[in-house]
Amino acid sequence: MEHPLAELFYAQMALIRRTEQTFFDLYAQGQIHGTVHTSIGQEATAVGVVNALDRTRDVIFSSHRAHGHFIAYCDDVEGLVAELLGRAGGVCGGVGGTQHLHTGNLYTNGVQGGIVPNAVGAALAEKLKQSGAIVVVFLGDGTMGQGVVYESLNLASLWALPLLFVLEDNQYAQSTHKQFEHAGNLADRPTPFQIDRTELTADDVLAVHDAARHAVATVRTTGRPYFLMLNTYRLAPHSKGDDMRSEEELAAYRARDPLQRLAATLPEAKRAAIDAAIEARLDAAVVQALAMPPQTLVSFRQQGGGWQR
Amino acid sequence: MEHPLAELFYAQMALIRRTEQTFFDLYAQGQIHGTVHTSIGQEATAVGVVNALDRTRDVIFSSHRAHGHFIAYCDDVEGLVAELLGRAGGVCGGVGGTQHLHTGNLYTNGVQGGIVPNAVGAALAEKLKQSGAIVVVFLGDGTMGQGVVYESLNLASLWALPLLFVLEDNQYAQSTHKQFEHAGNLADRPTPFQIDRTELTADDVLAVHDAARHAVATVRTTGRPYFLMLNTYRLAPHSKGDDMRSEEELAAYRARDPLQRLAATLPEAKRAAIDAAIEARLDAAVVQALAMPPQTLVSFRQQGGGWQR
Amino acid sequence: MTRATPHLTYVESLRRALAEIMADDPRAVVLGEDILDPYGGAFKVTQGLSTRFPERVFATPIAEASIVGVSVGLALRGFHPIAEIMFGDFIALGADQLINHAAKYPAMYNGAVQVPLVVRTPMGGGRGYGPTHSQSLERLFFGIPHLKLIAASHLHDAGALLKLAAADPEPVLFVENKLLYPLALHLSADGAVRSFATTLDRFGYPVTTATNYPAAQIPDVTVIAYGGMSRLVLPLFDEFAGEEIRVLACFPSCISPLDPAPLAEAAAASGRVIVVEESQTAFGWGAEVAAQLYAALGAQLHAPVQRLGAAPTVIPAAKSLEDQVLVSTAVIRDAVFELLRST
Amino acid sequence: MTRATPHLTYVESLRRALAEIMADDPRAVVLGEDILDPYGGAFKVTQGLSTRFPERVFATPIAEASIVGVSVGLALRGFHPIAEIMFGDFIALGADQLINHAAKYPAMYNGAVQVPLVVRTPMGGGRGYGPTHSQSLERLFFGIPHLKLIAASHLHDAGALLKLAAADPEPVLFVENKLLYPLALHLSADGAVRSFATTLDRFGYPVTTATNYPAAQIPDVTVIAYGGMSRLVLPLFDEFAGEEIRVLACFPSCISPLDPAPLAEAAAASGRVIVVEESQTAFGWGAEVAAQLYAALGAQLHAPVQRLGAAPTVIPAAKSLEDQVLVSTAVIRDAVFELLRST
Ligand SMILES: Cc1ncc(C[n+]2csc(CCOP(=O)(O)OP(=O)(O)O)c2C)c(N)n1
Ligand SMILES: Cc1ncc(C[n+]2csc(CCOP(=O)(O)OP(=O)(O)O)c2C)c(N)n1
Ligand SMILES: [Mg+2]
Ligand SMILES: [Mg+2]
Repeated sequence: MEHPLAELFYAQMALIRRTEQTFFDLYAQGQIHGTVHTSIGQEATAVGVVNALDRTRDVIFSSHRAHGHFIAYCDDVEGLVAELLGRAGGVCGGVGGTQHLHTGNLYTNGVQGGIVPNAVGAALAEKLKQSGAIVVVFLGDGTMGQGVVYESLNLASLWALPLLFVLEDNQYAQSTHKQFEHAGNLADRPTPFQIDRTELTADDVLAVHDAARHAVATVRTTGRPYFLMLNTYRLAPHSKGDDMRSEEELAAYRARDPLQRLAATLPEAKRAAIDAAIEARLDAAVVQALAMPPQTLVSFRQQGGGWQR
Repeated sequence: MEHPLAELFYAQMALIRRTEQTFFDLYAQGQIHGTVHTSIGQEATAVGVVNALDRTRDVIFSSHRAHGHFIAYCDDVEGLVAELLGRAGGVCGGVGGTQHLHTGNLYTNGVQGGIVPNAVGAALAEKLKQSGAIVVVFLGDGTMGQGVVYESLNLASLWALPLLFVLEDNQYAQSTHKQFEHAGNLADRPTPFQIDRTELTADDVLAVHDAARHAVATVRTTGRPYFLMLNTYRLAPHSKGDDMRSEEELAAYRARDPLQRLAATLPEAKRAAIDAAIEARLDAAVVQALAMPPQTLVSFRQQGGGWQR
Repeated sequence: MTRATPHLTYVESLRRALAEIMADDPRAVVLGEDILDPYGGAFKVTQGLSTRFPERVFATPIAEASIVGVSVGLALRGFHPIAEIMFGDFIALGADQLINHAAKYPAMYNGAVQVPLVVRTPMGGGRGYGPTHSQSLERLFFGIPHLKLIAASHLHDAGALLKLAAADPEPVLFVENKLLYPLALHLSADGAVRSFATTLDRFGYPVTTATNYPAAQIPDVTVIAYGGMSRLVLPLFDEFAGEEIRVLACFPSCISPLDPAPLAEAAAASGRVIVVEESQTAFGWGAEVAAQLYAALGAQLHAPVQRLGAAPTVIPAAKSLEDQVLVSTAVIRDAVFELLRST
Repeated sequence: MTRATPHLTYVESLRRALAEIMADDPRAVVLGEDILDPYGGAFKVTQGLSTRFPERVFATPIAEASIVGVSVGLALRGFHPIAEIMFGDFIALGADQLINHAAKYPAMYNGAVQVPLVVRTPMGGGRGYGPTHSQSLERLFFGIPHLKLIAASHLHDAGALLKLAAADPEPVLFVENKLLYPLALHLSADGAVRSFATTLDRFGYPVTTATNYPAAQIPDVTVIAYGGMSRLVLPLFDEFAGEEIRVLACFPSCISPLDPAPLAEAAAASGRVIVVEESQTAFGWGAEVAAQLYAALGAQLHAPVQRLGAAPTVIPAAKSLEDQVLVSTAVIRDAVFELLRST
């Protein structure tokens, strides 16, 4: 039986996967200047959570590994590709690049942990506006090392703010396994701040989505924070090629790839059609972005970096 | 029945109490420049804990409200009085003043929370040296708002360091009750980091001492951190005169004054003798300090603030 | 506008301005440690505010990074937060939020967002609070792009300046001074101040020029300074008037970024410049001022720019030491005499 | 001493020095994020270290304040920690620990303790990492009393410099540069470098002077810079030699506190000075250098000191923008020509 959301979610997840792979290709070709952190293997967390939100009003904060959140939120791969290629037509005019994205109500930044109090402030803003919106902040297992996260857990609970913490625990921070960075179970960290939590393995996007819908509804109705811990795995290197994990470990997780798992529930033809559409769209996005002029200092000064000497 | 430690502890607690009161007097007389945070009402935490330590090797970190810890540790009221009076003979030559004290293995600093990772580093140092020493860090309920405290809880547990956290919960941070600063019970905060804790009311110095001895022994034998939460109360203003608490609330806690409680277990004559000795000692300390020259820039440059222009 | 009368103190001016900002702007929000009534903040600048606007004044835990970080989030989402950091020394804990968040978002998102926040904080020594409660750490943020540093002296209408800062679309670090709080503002030619003028720099912030001689005359020396240094400079006016030394004092309020033009004009008037700042001089505010003045004025300067500030060490608690480590009226006086003697 | 050969790269020189420090000093401890083998740190400076000294190399959680704070505790208690902050941008998170802890304890305890720690971190842009991974935030700490800032250019023996820093009784922020890591050190008169000399400043740190002309001649222009700027300045040597423009480049390594004497000597040689830094010029390193040079040299300077650096905005990710926002060899070249044309 095909789940009513399976096709939609597959399309989003496959789009994320293929976009990330495209970035690796563009990086290898020397088209992408800098770095790129992909979410290959983690698509279920982005798609499962973001689709539980009200895109017309809810607010998202994320950090360096945000392409999946971005695409699930706004579908603007064209803007994202152009951004990573440093084009004027990128969502941030090429200024931000992979780690510093903004569109609509989504904000990302590259300093681990720093966005978390920003999300607290945003949640306070929505509460004061009585907008009914909630704020979601995505953070990684490694980022749970930053003290400001605990300041934020405390504030969100103390002030009863509509803030959903989503911990994407992919077990690693760059090269370091969480057992070398953390004492105890990360899922317990919110407890003393009186923030409830759900922990689940994020192989099945539909299960993630259910949990996220429950979490979002809880935050929206109680007006209080909630903590969703998603056990996931990144199938690609941390950024460009820096992978120290064993082939064995990787193989085990590849066998549990959430994209394949969902794909298996769809008729082959449907899947193929989606895949083909994605290929075509991405090819076009790359061609279009490469044809765009690079961002110029003049327009950057006019738009974002205005300064007077 | 007089407890074998009662006399010693009374002498220390009374010395702390009278020294703090002396500081208020000196402040009122305009002799103390700046500010002063006294530990009146909290003497049982300092005396109960510090006497559980091995003064020959253990290490103490504390912050702005450290006179009690200092006196219980080294008994050097003369050096402390001279320090607060800005004299060259002060323990830090008058440079540090009330909030920035150092003697032997005791270190204090005035930025809430900042000493906690320093204590972690010190504990790592003692572990590497295999000295058998433990480190104690005193912190307040308000200071539990600082993120760096949670980074430190994590590190101390992750690295299995001999570090005893002593939370002196006097319910207030400056003017703000902890219910306006903290979600949940502070005693639960160390739990997710797999740090065990004991919580107790610190009216009875002997009970505090027992708990502290247990905590110290646990840290020393396991080589792991421990968290001791002491519920106490400050009977004097936060610093100089800034008290917003109700007379009613204060009266209730005055009736539970740990110093009076201990005093009641001692024969009147013994107590009077101790009190008289303290008065004489403090009078002399003040006279002696006031007779000392103020610290000079020349000697400060030679000793601590050496700089080349 | 705050109606500043000569009798309004610096703290009262700021306090009234805060109340007026809150009354006029429903998006204004105030947060900080211990700011609720009856306490009303460690230096009482926020006193009365939580009583009048209970739903928009927030006491925070002791968590300076989050005080700034929460303000950034509020600002991104349409509010105008005014945060208080209890002592300026603790702004180091908010450095990442100010530099890598508040000041980054607008430009790195290519202009798509604004972060109109104000972080107010008292800087400065002289109260015997010792090494961690006496610094002038605004220096950390000099020259940080897209962050404004506004410093109120008591020659400025402090409250009006706070309102300007609150209306600025860029994030602002608003530097107050502990020793100025009780002083009456000095906003006109009055007493030893014989002329008093305010111009706007190219960022729209006031630059105050005061002299101890009638406007038409030419100064012997120009003193350029900011913030709490007004407390030290003003007492020299009377004394120097008696000795017929004409002093022009120039106090910009937007201290970073810096518009050198009004300073160069003030400096050119005498050709002899002393820059005074409360922090250590090395790599301080005066370094940029001096570099700018040399470039602008060249040979019009009769002598090297003198930079006065704290000795390069911690600020001790002991009064005997603090007085000597910090710059003082006496040090400025000596520097003026020395400068006049040598040129 | 590290035996630096001309073929040793900057990163290799640092890596060897770290290993030698660890081998020689049982109190040396290394800590930072992702520094364990096989990864060996984001920029590989610590590679091999954890294999050789497993008990004294610690991978930390992502917690920069604590990385510095733990180092302070270690140093107070007799160790010699060398901490790595993965990107210099994140040093803002350690600002309170550096300023209010590391640099305060010795002086505020009146000299009774020392805090001999080194915090190493790579600064600088040019790799397209964008606004939060490309800054040169050592500027925050310029002039902070009792804290040394040491910057290694590739005209310095980077490893030997790190050893000096590790032996310093004061806390040191050791500034590395991302783009220098793969470059071979350039430590002698060689190729376009016709003379190469190293003197020590009054703090005992090396100041390198290199010229593109034989030692006996007089330079046309003096370029004063530090750290990663050596990568931009050196390519001009050849080119200018062809045009018979004599360039003297002066690279101090102790950039704060600053000993102005060797810089003044280098500046006096030509009377024309360009200061280059990677960060924004306003309130930057060049401001202090310029102020010092004017004071020292006065009319010996034939032209105002030129200060070159980044545009006053964020450092964009897009290469087209990054190249223009950051200072470049081209910008320095133009400034040299302009300076020579105008004087
Ligand atoms: C404050 C800070 N420190 C270090 C880094 C460098 N860094 C980038 S990603 C990363 C690992 C993050 O791990 P985690 O939070 O688990 O997220 P993941 O990469 O697994 O998605 C590190 C250390 C950073 N960006 N910010
Ligand atoms: C980082 C920092 N923020 C603010 C302060 C100002 N301050 C000094 S003591 C204090 C309250 C501390 O409360 P708590 O930790 O409960 O200790 P207590 O005063 O009750 O002993 C505050 C806010 C400070 N010293 N450091
Ligand atoms: Mg991770
Ligand atoms: Mg308290």
